[in-house]
Order: sequence, then structure tokens, then C-alpha cells
Amino acid sequence: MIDDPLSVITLVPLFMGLALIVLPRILPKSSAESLMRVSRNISMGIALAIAAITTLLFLGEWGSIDWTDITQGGYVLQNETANLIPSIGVTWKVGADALSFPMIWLTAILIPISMLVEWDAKRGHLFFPLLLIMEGALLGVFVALDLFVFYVFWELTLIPMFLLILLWGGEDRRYAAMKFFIYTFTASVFMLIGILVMYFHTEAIVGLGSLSGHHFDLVAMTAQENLIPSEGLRHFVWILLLIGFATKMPSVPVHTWLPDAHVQAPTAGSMLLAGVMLKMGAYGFLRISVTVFPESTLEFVPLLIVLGMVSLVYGAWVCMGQTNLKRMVAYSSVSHMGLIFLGIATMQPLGIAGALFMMFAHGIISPLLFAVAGAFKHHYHTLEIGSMRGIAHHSPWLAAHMMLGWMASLGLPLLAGFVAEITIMIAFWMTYGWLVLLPALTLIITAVYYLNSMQRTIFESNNSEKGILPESLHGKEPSDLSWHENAGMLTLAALTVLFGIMPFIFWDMMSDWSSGFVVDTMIEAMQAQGWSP
Amino acid sequence: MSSMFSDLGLHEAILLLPEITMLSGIVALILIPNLGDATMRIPLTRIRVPVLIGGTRFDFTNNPRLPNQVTNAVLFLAFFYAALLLNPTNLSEYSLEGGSGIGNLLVVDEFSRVFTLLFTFALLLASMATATRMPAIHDATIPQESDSSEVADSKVMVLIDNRRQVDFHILLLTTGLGMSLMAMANNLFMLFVCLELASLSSYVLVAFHKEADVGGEAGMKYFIVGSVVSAVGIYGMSLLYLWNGNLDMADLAASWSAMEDIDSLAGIGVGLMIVAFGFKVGAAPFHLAVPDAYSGSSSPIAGVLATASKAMGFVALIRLLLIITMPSSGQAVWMLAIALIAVVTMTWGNLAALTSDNPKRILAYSSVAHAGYMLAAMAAIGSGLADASTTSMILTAVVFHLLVLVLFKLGAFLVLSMLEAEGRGHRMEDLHGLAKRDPSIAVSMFVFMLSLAGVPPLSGFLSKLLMINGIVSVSAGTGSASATSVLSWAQGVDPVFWLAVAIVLNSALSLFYYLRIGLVMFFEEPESDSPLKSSPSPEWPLSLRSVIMICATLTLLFGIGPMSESLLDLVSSAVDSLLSS
Amino acid sequence: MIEASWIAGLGVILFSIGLLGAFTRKNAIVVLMCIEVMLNAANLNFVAGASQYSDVDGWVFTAIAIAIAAAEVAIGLAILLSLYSTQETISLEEANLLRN
Amino acid sequence: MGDSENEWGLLGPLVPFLLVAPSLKFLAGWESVEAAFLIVLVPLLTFPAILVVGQIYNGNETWKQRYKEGGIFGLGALSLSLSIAIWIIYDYVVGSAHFEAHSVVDPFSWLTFDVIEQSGTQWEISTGFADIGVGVWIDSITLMLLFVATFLCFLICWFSLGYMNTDKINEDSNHRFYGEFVLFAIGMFGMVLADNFLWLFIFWEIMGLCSYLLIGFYYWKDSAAYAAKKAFLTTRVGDVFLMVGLLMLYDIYGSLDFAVLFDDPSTGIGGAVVESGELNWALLMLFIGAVGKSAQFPLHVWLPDAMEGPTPVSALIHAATMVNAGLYLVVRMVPFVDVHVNGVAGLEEFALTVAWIGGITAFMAAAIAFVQNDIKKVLAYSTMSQLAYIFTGLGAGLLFLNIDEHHAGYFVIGASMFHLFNHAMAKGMLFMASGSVIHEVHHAHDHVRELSEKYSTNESDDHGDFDPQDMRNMGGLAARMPVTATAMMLGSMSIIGIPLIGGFWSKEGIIAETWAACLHEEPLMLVPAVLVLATAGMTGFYMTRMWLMTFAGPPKSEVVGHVHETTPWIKEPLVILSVITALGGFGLALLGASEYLGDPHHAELSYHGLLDTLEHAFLPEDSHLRLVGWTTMLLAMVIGPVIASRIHGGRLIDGVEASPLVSWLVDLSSRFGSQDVSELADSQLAEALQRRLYFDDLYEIALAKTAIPFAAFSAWFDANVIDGVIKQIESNSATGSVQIRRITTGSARDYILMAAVGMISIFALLWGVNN
Repeated sequence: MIDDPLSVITLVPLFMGLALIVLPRILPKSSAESLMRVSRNISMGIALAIAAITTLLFLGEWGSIDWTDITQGGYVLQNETANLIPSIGVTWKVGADALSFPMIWLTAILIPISMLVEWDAKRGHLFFPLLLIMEGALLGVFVALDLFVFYVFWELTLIPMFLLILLWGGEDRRYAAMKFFIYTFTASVFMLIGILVMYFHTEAIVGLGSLSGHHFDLVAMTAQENLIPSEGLRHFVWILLLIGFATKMPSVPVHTWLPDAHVQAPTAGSMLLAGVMLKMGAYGFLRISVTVFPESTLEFVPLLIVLGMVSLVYGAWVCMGQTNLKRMVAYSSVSHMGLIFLGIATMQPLGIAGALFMMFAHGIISPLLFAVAGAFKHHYHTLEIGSMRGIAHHSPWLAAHMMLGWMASLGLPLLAGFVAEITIMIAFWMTYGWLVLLPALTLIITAVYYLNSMQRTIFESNNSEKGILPESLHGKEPSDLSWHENAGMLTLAALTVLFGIMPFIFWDMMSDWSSGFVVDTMIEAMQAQGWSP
Repeated sequence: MSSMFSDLGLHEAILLLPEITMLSGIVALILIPNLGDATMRIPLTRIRVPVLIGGTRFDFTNNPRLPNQVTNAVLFLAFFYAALLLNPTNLSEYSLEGGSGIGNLLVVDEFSRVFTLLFTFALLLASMATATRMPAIHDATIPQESDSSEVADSKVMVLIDNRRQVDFHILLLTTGLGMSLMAMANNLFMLFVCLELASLSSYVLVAFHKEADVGGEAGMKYFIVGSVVSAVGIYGMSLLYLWNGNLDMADLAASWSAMEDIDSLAGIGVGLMIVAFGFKVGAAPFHLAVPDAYSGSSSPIAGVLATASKAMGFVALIRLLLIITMPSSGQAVWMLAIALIAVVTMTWGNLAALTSDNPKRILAYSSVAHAGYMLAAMAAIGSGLADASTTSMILTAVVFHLLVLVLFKLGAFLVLSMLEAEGRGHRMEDLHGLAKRDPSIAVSMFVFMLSLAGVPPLSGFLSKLLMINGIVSVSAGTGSASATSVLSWAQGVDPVFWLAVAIVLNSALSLFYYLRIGLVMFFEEPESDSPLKSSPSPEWPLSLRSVIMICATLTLLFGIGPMSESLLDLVSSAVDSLLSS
Repeated sequence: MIEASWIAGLGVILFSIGLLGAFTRKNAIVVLMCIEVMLNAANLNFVAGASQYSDVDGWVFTAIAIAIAAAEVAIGLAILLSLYSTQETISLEEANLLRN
Repeated sequence: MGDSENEWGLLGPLVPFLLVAPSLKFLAGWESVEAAFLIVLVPLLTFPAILVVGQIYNGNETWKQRYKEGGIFGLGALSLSLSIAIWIIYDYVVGSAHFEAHSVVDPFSWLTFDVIEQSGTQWEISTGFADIGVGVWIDSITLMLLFVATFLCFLICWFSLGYMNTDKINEDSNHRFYGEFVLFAIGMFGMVLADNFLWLFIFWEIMGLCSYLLIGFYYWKDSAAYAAKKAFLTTRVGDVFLMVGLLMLYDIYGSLDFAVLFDDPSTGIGGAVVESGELNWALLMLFIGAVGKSAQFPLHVWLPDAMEGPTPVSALIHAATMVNAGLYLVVRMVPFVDVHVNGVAGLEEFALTVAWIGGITAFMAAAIAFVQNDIKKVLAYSTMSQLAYIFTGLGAGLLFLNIDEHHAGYFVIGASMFHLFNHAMAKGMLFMASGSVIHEVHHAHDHVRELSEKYSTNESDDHGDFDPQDMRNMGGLAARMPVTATAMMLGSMSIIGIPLIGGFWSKEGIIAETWAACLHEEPLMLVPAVLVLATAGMTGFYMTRMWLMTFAGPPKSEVVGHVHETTPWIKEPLVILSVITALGGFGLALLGASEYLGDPHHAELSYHGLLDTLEHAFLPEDSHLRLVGWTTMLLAMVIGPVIASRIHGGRLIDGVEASPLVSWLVDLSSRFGSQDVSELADSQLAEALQRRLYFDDLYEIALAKTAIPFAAFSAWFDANVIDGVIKQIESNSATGSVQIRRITTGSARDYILMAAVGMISIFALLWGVNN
């Protein structure tokens, strides 16, 4: 068995994806063509293998890890730190804990699913390797314990996504891709400044930082007492980091890149964007801002509440005003991500665990939503809500998946999203009391826009034989989902139900982690500040 | 001065091998095309001794591509020697440790040799890219009397073209020689003379682009503005001479730091020199001729201007600002000026590039913006907040940036040069659909653009990160340690910190036009569907295409990993050698 | 002997004339001449410095600066010729195909 | 259309399901409660199977004929649930198993987590909060509801085999129906069995989903899609508050387990004493959820529209089971209030709220039912009204308990639960009967149309202008549909509260105790008391009116003549339920069902004696109550029906005989003369009632004037203000870029000038720094 599975699952897809793109240009024509023919299958094979590895890791079959036993600061599957650019203190250091592992698993499982959903993508010899690169970059973000490497992977995710939007996107893809890239890049360079200030305050480690005297090791940074002595600077760094993370999540008011990107992105791109990339923001926030600067986090709890609340409530209202299915779903992500901030703001183990589970659950549900929206685009050539009616006649599977996905997203019990919502709200009530009415009442708005959109697409036609088809079909008969779309969505649906009924699969480790984190780190800060909600 | 050449020996000759190589290259270029079967009868005998100069040329000397091949070889050798000299394990007796003075005008140390590497590499790339750029016909013949006037004219034109080959490459080599010597200069006047050698050659190189009707204009503007500015610089230097009576850098530095208040002669002198060097690096507001010059000259030359020439300017600035006028403690006089220039420069460059429709001008403006970033880093050193190690780190970042800039900035110009070969490359439309016509070139271009924008994991990211990091390191500790709120901290922090923010915001702004180039390559329909000519030159095995590929690959490799680490080590020891001297 | 400061003063005047001329005149040849004037201002300073400090370096600098000026003029005229051959003007104003 | 006898063979697949319970008991030696999880689990596995297999084999003949498009599997799963439920009920009521107040089976830790709290200045992990688990809870109410749920699910699924599968419009989509039907059963069973409030809520929501899906079963009908959405959203409003209530409850007690909460509702598990103020709010929030689910004022608007669903759905979900969930939730609040055993005092306002809401809804719904012509709508309003009765009773019971009048309290709560049982049986049957009517009328209409098409080419006569649910198209059906007419008669009697039949036994108790509460304890109970009393009479009117309009009098359309009661699978459930409706109430009353259901410590049913029971019902000791009781009977049995008869009664057309079971009623109805009410029917009041007192309109307008414009504004705001800032930055940069490029004029002179300017600026800066 491989000693260092995390490095493997990060680097293999990255380089294999790159190789699959580059090799056909180098090889002689005939072998290049045969390689291009199988590159889809190779990509899928690698993605499946990684999914299998992570699942085995999770089950403890590999590495015999007890996932519920990991507390903040403890990491499993760590590699032997290798030097990358030692003169400025950059190392290759990976590890997983209960905060990152669910995300790792989610990424590993979503990639093959999104490949499956877009199995018939045009120019597949580019598309699938790009998804592989995407996988490597995403996994890199979640496994990296070195902030430099973290940042590199963080930005690296932009490139394949940018290309995915550009090469396989919709009408207005250029604007969307540019906006996506520039917007998120801008935000994350602020984060970079924050990281650099942290870097500047690290103490030297032997053998690292010959040039600068500092290092990027997150574990050591977290362990270092009082990393940034000046409170004002600490807060400032926290805000810089927040700019990067909140934009990625995204939180109102820095969310407007998301709808544009989603609407134009190809289905697989949207699925990954919503499923994993948005989680990077929340993950980074928890991993860096909250963990390293608990005091500042406490200080800014009101800000978190405002951001979370505005994202949640305002996002829901905006959703209700949308006429484009994908835009609506995109805004619903904004709305749901708001809950994560609220969960963290409770400063309760329960709330933080709820936020973690929200990340995970939304990571399963939103790909389903986007797969459905993508299927509408694919089979009906339009995403306009209300341009069609009663299409459940023509596409019963699509309608069924839409129903399930929509219901899961509006927080129906026994589907994955519910546990997250209810736990966050319990914690929120405990801490902030009646303020919980705002998120709670937002659930009604959520239901309104979801049900409205269903009513005006898959229902209603006043004809028991056929629906009202959109003009974009030009009178052609639409088809139902193809087998691979259906298989992908069914898998997602099954996962949604599985984690709705048995949330404890991942919940237990999340809950343990957040308890450990709050007890070890947060409580100290709370007592130091005399914090109370 | 009298002892200038007194201690020249084999040891020094070996240390100066790259320069000697280039010098001999120049001589060779003058001689070789003239080699022929001319003979001379030894007086009083019948023996005819071949003198080799004149007469009918040999076949190989008749080859119009020969100068190019010679230049390539010479530059490669120079590069190779410089690299060799930088590697002390093999030639320990020629170790550059501590620097070796050549007379009291030049010092060969790691710093200068790293720049030699940079200059020769950039010129080598330009030379290789030019291999087939200028028209040259292999079997040129002298017009016969029987020829009609048209035929005769065309034959003459061919001959002229062939002749231009030689001129061009000689100028390339003189540029290289000037730059390389300039990096070693230990005396301000020497520095200026070498700078002029390189600059004057480069003015001509710009004007050499006769294929375009704007070549002459570009050369004229670059020349006129450049000459005015260097006259200003020489005047400034003369003021310094008046003040100190000596232009030796160490001496100047000593006098400067001994000064209680800034002597007005010295202050004005330094100010004037900043103007001169500022023009070389393309800092606002002295940069106005830069975009014109770049867009008027041929792309490889523009690439040289944007990389080697800019690096030269920075060497001069580093010498002037960090060696001569850097106080041992406290803020340097020029800090505020450089900081302001930096901010204006980067903003101006990026803003102007935003809507430009000429890819070469976009690259030119981007080059201006990059100068701004580096100036900001220098300003951070000048703030006086940096300790020795931080200073070294920031300077390392700047030099590292200059080095990797050769890869992706010049690489980008080389891509344009491929388009130029078919008479295009001046409009955004010429880039349209490049991905369809030639995917690998388009991808390389995209990599260059991303690296210019500073997107990880490319080398442009690493260098920019190091610079921002330097600024942050200098300033982040300055805010009040007891500040409890962001605002009170922000009031206390040194303004240098905001330079980092300025860089960051500018990077974001710049993304727009970098990505735009990427977009039009991939998503617009090409104006013609024919694939790019890959390598029309059978003589030269390394085609332009592969050069571009190499640049792209190195751009990637110098991003993150062992290669960037070794380069960083190299640069940082070079910087240490400069600072410790 | 004339004081160095007087010579330097003359240098300042020459320099100012040169610089003013450089950005007020349209004709490239005139500008070239202005550059020469500025260089000469520098040369005066070198000479003044050399005499003040009794340093031979100043003389050498002057000599070399004159050489540089000569080279500059040579190159400048060549470039202007090349400009004239394509655009039939040597006016700094009129040669503006490249702008913005 | 074959005879039902011929289709009995199709029930073969049920055998293995039915064998499960006995084999578990006798072969595996399980206790009944150990098998309780199967009640939920088997349907849980069945429903996706039906959906997926049905989607794959859609249109297959065997699948249609042999498996009834999944109906047989649904029936099988439900029969298993029913058999296990009966097994459990048997064990607890007469068998070996017993509970003292309740039993909890198999709690399983579902979510584990920590909560921190501040004690003094220290923050620490709190011990006052328990994990959330899941298990099975059994007490008398569970047993009763379990029976109602499993039994009615089974019967109505049976009924659906006839009702759904013989209608062309449902062809090829019945698997959807059965799948969703079974899913609903999961929700209902789970909610009844759940041992904590969170899981109660979870299954509650599942039911909500199924209600949505099944109301929208005819998704292509605009009205159905609209009604489905309306139902979901309206109940969602309640659910959200219910959820907030759960949060509060958890915060107060640190647990949501019934076992923990009911054992000692006066302290949380951390030992903190519970304040009534906080608890009051929590219970109120929970109650809003109940109001939504049970369609009480002001969240009642969805229920009438929900009748867009297929009739079996209306029967099961919107009459017999799901709508009872709200009542179930309220009855689960009894321990909090019961100051006799550890309850928290000071919750009278809450009890009053419950009673008031009940009284208002009962009256309002009954009033609206007066003017409905759609047979299902009448029943829907009747459902609302009857549920409201139960709420009133529960409110009175809570009030009694909170002031430690626990005898009266337990009795009225028991009576309410008993009424729930009676109402569920009767209403389930009434809906099935109405379904039978609708179905046969519909078929008859098809038949008529086929005939008319033979003779004319006029195709304009479509279903469009014929509504098979409109009672104005019926009349005189007593002769054509004897079984249905009888069943409907019995059901109506039970709902009206005709003495000795079904609902009488429970309704009497509710009204009497409400008055008792008003007279003896709390004057504010006067309003609900008066309202429920009035409603008793109104019930008599509208139920009689419905029956008469449908079955008595001359036929009002030619279709009636073609109606035949021949569809298989439909009659058996009607007959079974008729018997239970007619006799079940009396039988259970004899066994003391009210006490059993109301008092948690009253662990078994016992025979009370016939005379005792009768005396208690007709001649209570309290003279006030006696008066109330007799007034109720007068109103319900005499005044209401007589007025209805005067308006709608009448003989069948000559030569047609009704079956003897109902002919007496038809005859009777014609004896009170007739009265023309057309003037009244045109009045403002009737108009208001027709428009459902304008509540729906009001909500519509409120939404259209606030939420929708606000949403549109938000979308505009996002696109033009928040994103507008970004766009503004874009355009400003572009403008700035063009401007700044102008500085590069192309003239070398200007460049030199700029350089000179720069030079001077540098001097200025250097000079400035120096000084």
C-alpha cells in the first residue's frame, strides 16, 4: 500500500490530467488519436480509483484510521514533510482531519459523478482530463497543510474552471468566465496578503526559511502562541482572509460572480463549482481564520451574523425574483452558504458541526440541482422558468430528480440538508434566541421559490397527454434523461437520501472535531475576552 | 585610473570570459562575412598568400544566415560561461565569492554574473527568433552589366538585405556586451558608458524594423527621448562628480552616508539620475515612449527591451539607490518619490493596457506595470524598516522577477513574433483564433499571460508573491502592537503596507487584459485558417516554436518546486554578494 | 582661474537651454542639437570638477562624453534618415503613427 | 370491468407479507414491539421499488393487470404493517405486554454532539443537553393512532385498486400513486411511533411532502398544481414555527425525547427549573405547526383545495390520518401542562388559545360548508370543523389539567382522542363513499357521452362542463348505489353525532366539558363553548344537506340514470368501515376508551357497563351539562337535519326504489315540506361563504402586493445595485483607460515634456522629504 495516499490522490490526477492533454500534441498522430479516444475512460478510471481510495480510507480499511478520534491540530495520513522551496519555507505537507476529510471524500466522489453526467461532452479528450486537473487542485486545497501550497491550489482551481466555462459554456460565457476569474482572483489576493502577514509572524523552523526566516506551515502557525501580537493587525488579517473566503463561499455582497458563472458553466462545471468550490471558502475560513485567530473570530461574530443573515435572507428573496432556473439555483447556494456563517457564529460545537455538515450536505445536493438544471438546458435548450409546462410527461426521470433535489434543498427531513439546518438552528437559538426566526422564516421563502419553479416547469399544462414545450425546441419532441445523466443523478439522489437518514456517517467525526476544537481553542479565547453572545 | 589595466591577467580574462566571448563575436561578425579567396602576392615573390579578406567569398561565408548562427553560438557560449562561473564547485579558483575587482571600474561577482545570464539568455532568445525574420537570400549575386535596371536594383536590394544581417547581429552583441559590462560597473561613469553602449545599440535595433513603416518612427522616438533623458542623467552624474570629486560607487556611498543634510548638488544629481534610469525601466511618467518603441520595433527586439533593457535599468537603479544613496538607518530620501512613481507606474500601465487593441502595446503597458511592482519593492527597502535579511529577500524577489520575466514576457513577444512573420501581430484581431491555427502556441501564450498576471503555480506568481511578501514583511510589524481595532492599527501602520495593497489591486485589474488575450485566442474565429509556419529555417534546428515551448515549460517549472528553489538560491547569494560588497 | 561654481553655473544655464529646447522644438535635428548642449553642460561640470579636485578623471570623463555625444549624433542622424525615408518628415509632431 | 370476485386471486402476493408477523412471533420468538420498526421499514423499502419498477415496466400489461401497477405491492407492505400493528395492539391491550404510562423501545443515538454553556465566567461543555436519538414510543394514544393509520392505509389502498386502476386518466401513472401512497404511510407510521419530537417532526414533514405530491398527482392540471403548492406552503408556515418550537423545547429541556420530557417536565435534564413563560412560547410555536397541519384558522386555506388530489388521497391524508397529526402533537403536550404530575403551572393562556382556535375554526368551517356544492369540498370543510372540535376539546382538557382538575382534563382529552378515532373512521369512509359516487358518476358520464357521440358528430360536449363531483349533477343516487348510500348515511350520522352512532360518544364529551370549563373555571371559554355548540347544529345541517343532495330527490342530470355500483375493490372497504363507524364508537365507549386514551396511567381498557355508559352520556350529574348535552342533541339531530330536509329533501322519482337501509331516510326527508332559499343563496353572506370568507383572496392579494414585488425588487437590486457596482467599476476602468491612453499623444515632444514634468516632481518630492 502507498504510504502517502493524500499526496497520491492529489498529484496523480493533476499530472495525469496534464499528461492526457499534453501527450496527444506530442505523440505521433495515430497514437495520439487512439490516446484521445480512451482519455475519457482513463480519466474516469482514475477518478473512480481515487473515489475508491478515499472510501477505503474512510472505512478504515486502509490505514486503520479512527476518524472520530481526531481533534483540532491532530492530522492523520500526514506525509513526511518534503521541502518544496525551503529557502522561503515552503514545504509539501499534507494531512487530513475531520474538517477536511468529508470534503476530500466529497470531491473524490463528485468528480466521477460529474464526469458521468457529462459523459457525452464534446471534445471529451480535453473535457475529462480538465476535470481530473480540477480534482487534483480541489483535493490539493483540502489536503494542504502549508499555506503557500494551499494558496497555490486555491488559485489553481480557477484555471480548469475558467477553461471549462469558456470552452463548454453557454452564450455569454466569455463575460462570465472573465468575471469569475477576476472577481475571485482579486478577492483571494487579499487573502494572500493576509497569509503573508501571518507568514511574516512565524518563527523560524530549523532547515526552513534560509532566505526569509519564516515558514508557511499551517500546523506550526496554529500551534504558535499569539501568532500576531498586535490585535489590530490580527483583526485586519482576519478581514483580509475573510474577503477571500467570503467571496468564494460566496456571501452577499460579494456574490455576484456566482450566478453568472453558474449560468454559463457546463453542467459538470456547475456541479463542481457549487459542490466543492464554494466549500473551499467555508473550509478555508474554518481552517485558517477561525482556527488560527479564534479571538478575532469572536470579535467579529456580529459581522458573521450580519453576513450570514443577509446572505440567507436576501439570497432567498433574490432567488424568488429569478426567472432563470440556473440563476435561481445559484442564488439558492448563496442563501444556503449563509447558514454556514450563522453556524460558526454560534460558537457552539453543535453549530460548528452543523456548519460542517451543511458544507457536506450542500456539496451533495447542489450538484444534483445543477445536474437537473443542466439537463433542462440540454434537453429543452432553455432555462427560463415558465417557458414550458407539464414536462413531467416528456421527462419523468428529470421531473423526479428535480423534485428530489428541490425538496432536499429546501430542507426536507431525511434528506441530507435537514440535519445541517436543524442543528445550526438549534445552536443558533441557544445563542441568539429569537433571531432564529429570520433564518427559520427564510425556509418558507425557500419553499416558495422552489415550489414555484417546479409548478411552472414540470407541472401544469392542462393536458393529460402532453406538456407545453418551450419555443427553444422548435417543435421537436424532447427526450428524457440519457442513461448516464440518469445514473449520475441517481447516485447523487441516493447519497442525498443516505446522508439524510444516516447523517452520523460523517456527522460523528464532525461533531467530535468541533467539540474538540471549541474546547481546546475557542473556550480559551472566550474566557480571555469574557465573551458572551 | 592609472592602474586600470595593470593587473589584467589570465585570471581576469577567465573571469571576463563571457564579455570576451561577445567581443570576439563582434570581431568575428565583422570579419567572417568578408572572408574570401583574396590573395596577396608576397612582395618580390610569386607566391600568393591567401589573406582571406576580400575577393570572392567562400560558400559558407556567403551564407546570409551565418551571422545569425555565429551570434547564437556566441551568446550561447557567453551564457554558458557565465553559468559556469556561477558554479564555484567546478572552478573553485575562479570563485566569485566576495567579488573580484577588474581594475577599480569593474567587479565580477555573482550579482553581475546572474545578470549576465539574464542578458545573454534574453538576447539569445531574440537572436534565435530573428533567425528567419529578416529577408535573406542564399545565393545573392552581384548585378551584372547586362542586367536591366530593375533586375539590378532587386539584386542590390538582396545584397543590402544580406548585409543588414551582419549589422543587426553586431548590434545585438554590442547591446549584450554593454549590458553585461554595465552590470559589473563599479564606477558610476563606467556604468553610464556601458549603459550608453547598450542603449545606443538598442535605439538602432528598434529602428531596424524596416519591414513596418513605423520602425523608423519608433526608433526616432525612442532615441530622442532616450537621448534627452540620458543627457539629463549624465548631467546629474556630473553634478555628483562636482559634489564628490569621484564617481567610484563605494566612495560615493561613503560620502553620502557621511553627509549631515542632503547636499543640494548631490540631491539634484541623484534626482536627475533617477529620471535617466527611470526611463530605462519604463517608469511613469518617463515611459511614454516605451509603448511606441515596443510596438514599432520587431517583436524579439521589443522583448529584449522589455526584459534585458529593463533589467539593465534596474541594475542601475539598484546601484544608485541601494548602494550609493541608501542610508545605514532610517528612510531613504528617495523613498517617497520611488513609492509614488511605483504606484503611478503600475496603475498607469495596467489602466492603459486595459482597452488597448494592439497586443504589442498591451505587452508594453504590462511591462510598465511590472516596473511599477518592482519599484514598489525597492521603495519598501528604502523605507528603512527592512533589516539586512529582509532587504536581501526583497532584492532577491526583484532580481528573481527580472529573471523569470525573460521567460514569459519575452516568450509572449516571441509568440507575437511568429505572427509578425506573416505580417500580422499589431491588432488584437491577429490573435483571434490562434488556438485553432496553432494550439500549442496558443496554450503557451496563455501560460505566459497567466504568469504575467501572477496566477499560481507559474513563476510570475512566485516572483510577485515574493515582492508582496517583502513589502508586507517590512511593514506588517509597524502598526501599533497595542492597537485593538483595525482602524487604530491602520493609522499606525507604515504607509509602505499600502503598496502591497496597490500591487494586489493592480494585479486584479491586469487580469482583465491578460485574460482577454487568452480569450480571443481561444474563442474568436481566426481571420485565416492556415496554420502558423512553424520553422521556415532549415538551417537552425531549434525552431522558434520550440523556443517558445521551452519558455512556457520553464515558466511552469520555475513556479514551484526544486527548480525555483535552486534559482532562488542562486539569486539570493548573488544579492548577498552585492549587498555585502 | 575661474571658480568651479561659475563653470557649473554656466552648465546649469546650458542644461536649461538644452532641456527647454528639447521639449519646445519640433525639428528633430534641433532637438539633437539641444541634446548636445545638455551633454556639453555635463562636460562643463566634469571639467569644473576636474579642475576643482585636480582629478584627471574629470578630463577623461569629458573626453569619453564627447565621444558618446558623437556616437549619439551619428546614430541619431541615421535613425532620422530612416524615418525620413518612410514618412518624409523629421518633425517630432508629425511622426505620430504610433500613439495611444 | 370484471367482477371483484374474479380478482381475488391477485391478492396472492400478499400472503408472504401477511406471514411475516406470525412467523416472527412463533418461529423467531420476537416480542411484538421488537418488530415495530418493520412497520416503517418495509414500506420504506417498498416505495422506491414501486416507483423504479413502475417506471421501468410502465405500460406493461402484466404489470397493469396482475400487479395493478404496483398497487398489490403497496397493499402487501401495508398489510404487513397492519398485521404487526394489530399484533402490537393485541399484545398491549389484551396480551402479555404492558406499559405503565408508556413504553420506549430501542432508543438509538442518531446525532451526538456537544453544547457549551457559561457557568459564571467559565465556559464548559454542558451536561444539560442530550443527544438526539430515535426509538419507538408506545402508549395508549400510539396504539389508537397506529391502528387508525395502518388500518385506514390498508383499506384505502385496497379501495384505490378499484378507484385508481379503472380510470383511464390514471393509466401508466398509478405506480407513482402507489409509491407516494406508501411513502405517506411511512410518514404517518413513523410519526405515530416516534419517541421524540424531532423524529415526530421529521415524519411530519415526510407526510407534508406526500400530501404535496399526491394533491399534485394530476400535476398537469393547473388547479392541482396550484393546490399542491398551496398546501405545502401553508403547512410549511406552520412547520417552520413548529421547528422553532422544537429548538426552544430542546433549549429548555436539553432533550426532545418523550421519555425525558414527560417524566419530569418541570425540570430540564441539567436540573434547571422550567419557567412557564418560556415553555408557553415553545408550546405556542409547536401549536402553530399543529394549526398548519390540521388546517385550522388561520392556516386552513389549503385543505379545501387539497381535494384536487385523487379521492383516496383525500380520504386518507386529508381526512383520516395526516390532518390528525396536529392533534397528535397537541396531545403530546399534555404532560407539560398536567400539573397533577410534574407539569408546569401557568399555561392557561396556551390552553385557551388552543380552544379558541378550535372553536373559531369549527364554526367558520361549518358555515362555509353550508354553501359548498362540491361533494368533496363539503367533506373537507366538515373535516376542518371536526378537527376543530377536537382542538377545542384538547384546549379545554389542557386548561383543566393546568389548574389541576385532572379528572375532567383526562376525560375531555380522552374524549377528544376518541373523537379523533371516530372521525377518522367515519371521514375516511365518507370520502371513499364520495369517491365511489364520483367514480361511478364519472363512468356513467363517459358512457352517456359515448352514446351521444354515436348519434351526433358534435364533439363540443366534453368533460369540461360536467363536474362529476358537483352535487347539483346528482340526486336520487340512493336507488343506484345502495352500498354507498348506506355507508354515507352512517358516516354522516357519526359526524353529526346522532346518538349511539360513532361520533356521538366522543362529541358529546367534548362539548359538555368545554361548557364545563366555561361554567366552572374560566369564563373566557365561553366563546369556544358557544361556537362548538352552534356548530353541532350546523353539522347536522350540512351533512344532511350533502346526503340529501346526492342521494335523495329526483335526479338532477341524465347521467344519474346510468350509474352502476359495479367497480371492483370499492365496496369491501366501505362495508367494513360502515360497520366500524356504526358500532365502533359505542363499543369502545363501553370499554371506557375516553379514560384509556386520556389518562396515561389508565393502562387498560375495561368494560364499563352498558347502563353506566348510557347514563354517563345522556344523564350526566351536572345539570348544566345535562342541559348542554340535550341542546346539542336537539340541534344536531333535529334542527339541522330538518332544515336541510326542507331545502334539499325529497323523494326519488317514481318507480325507483331505494334499498330499505336508506329509503326511510329519503322518505323522512320529504316530510318536512320545502322551502325556497334562493334569495338567501344570493345574499352577501352566501357570497362571502362561497368565497370562503375571502381568506384565500386576502392571502393572495397580500402575497401579490408584498412578497412578489419585493422579490422582483430584490432581483433588480442584485442585478443593478450590487452587481451594478461591479459593472460600474468595469466601465469606469474602461473609460479611465481610454483617457490615460490619450496622454500618449504620439508626439516625442510631449514625451520629453512629461519626462521633464516628472523630473520636476521628483525634485519637489526630494526637496519636500529633505525639509
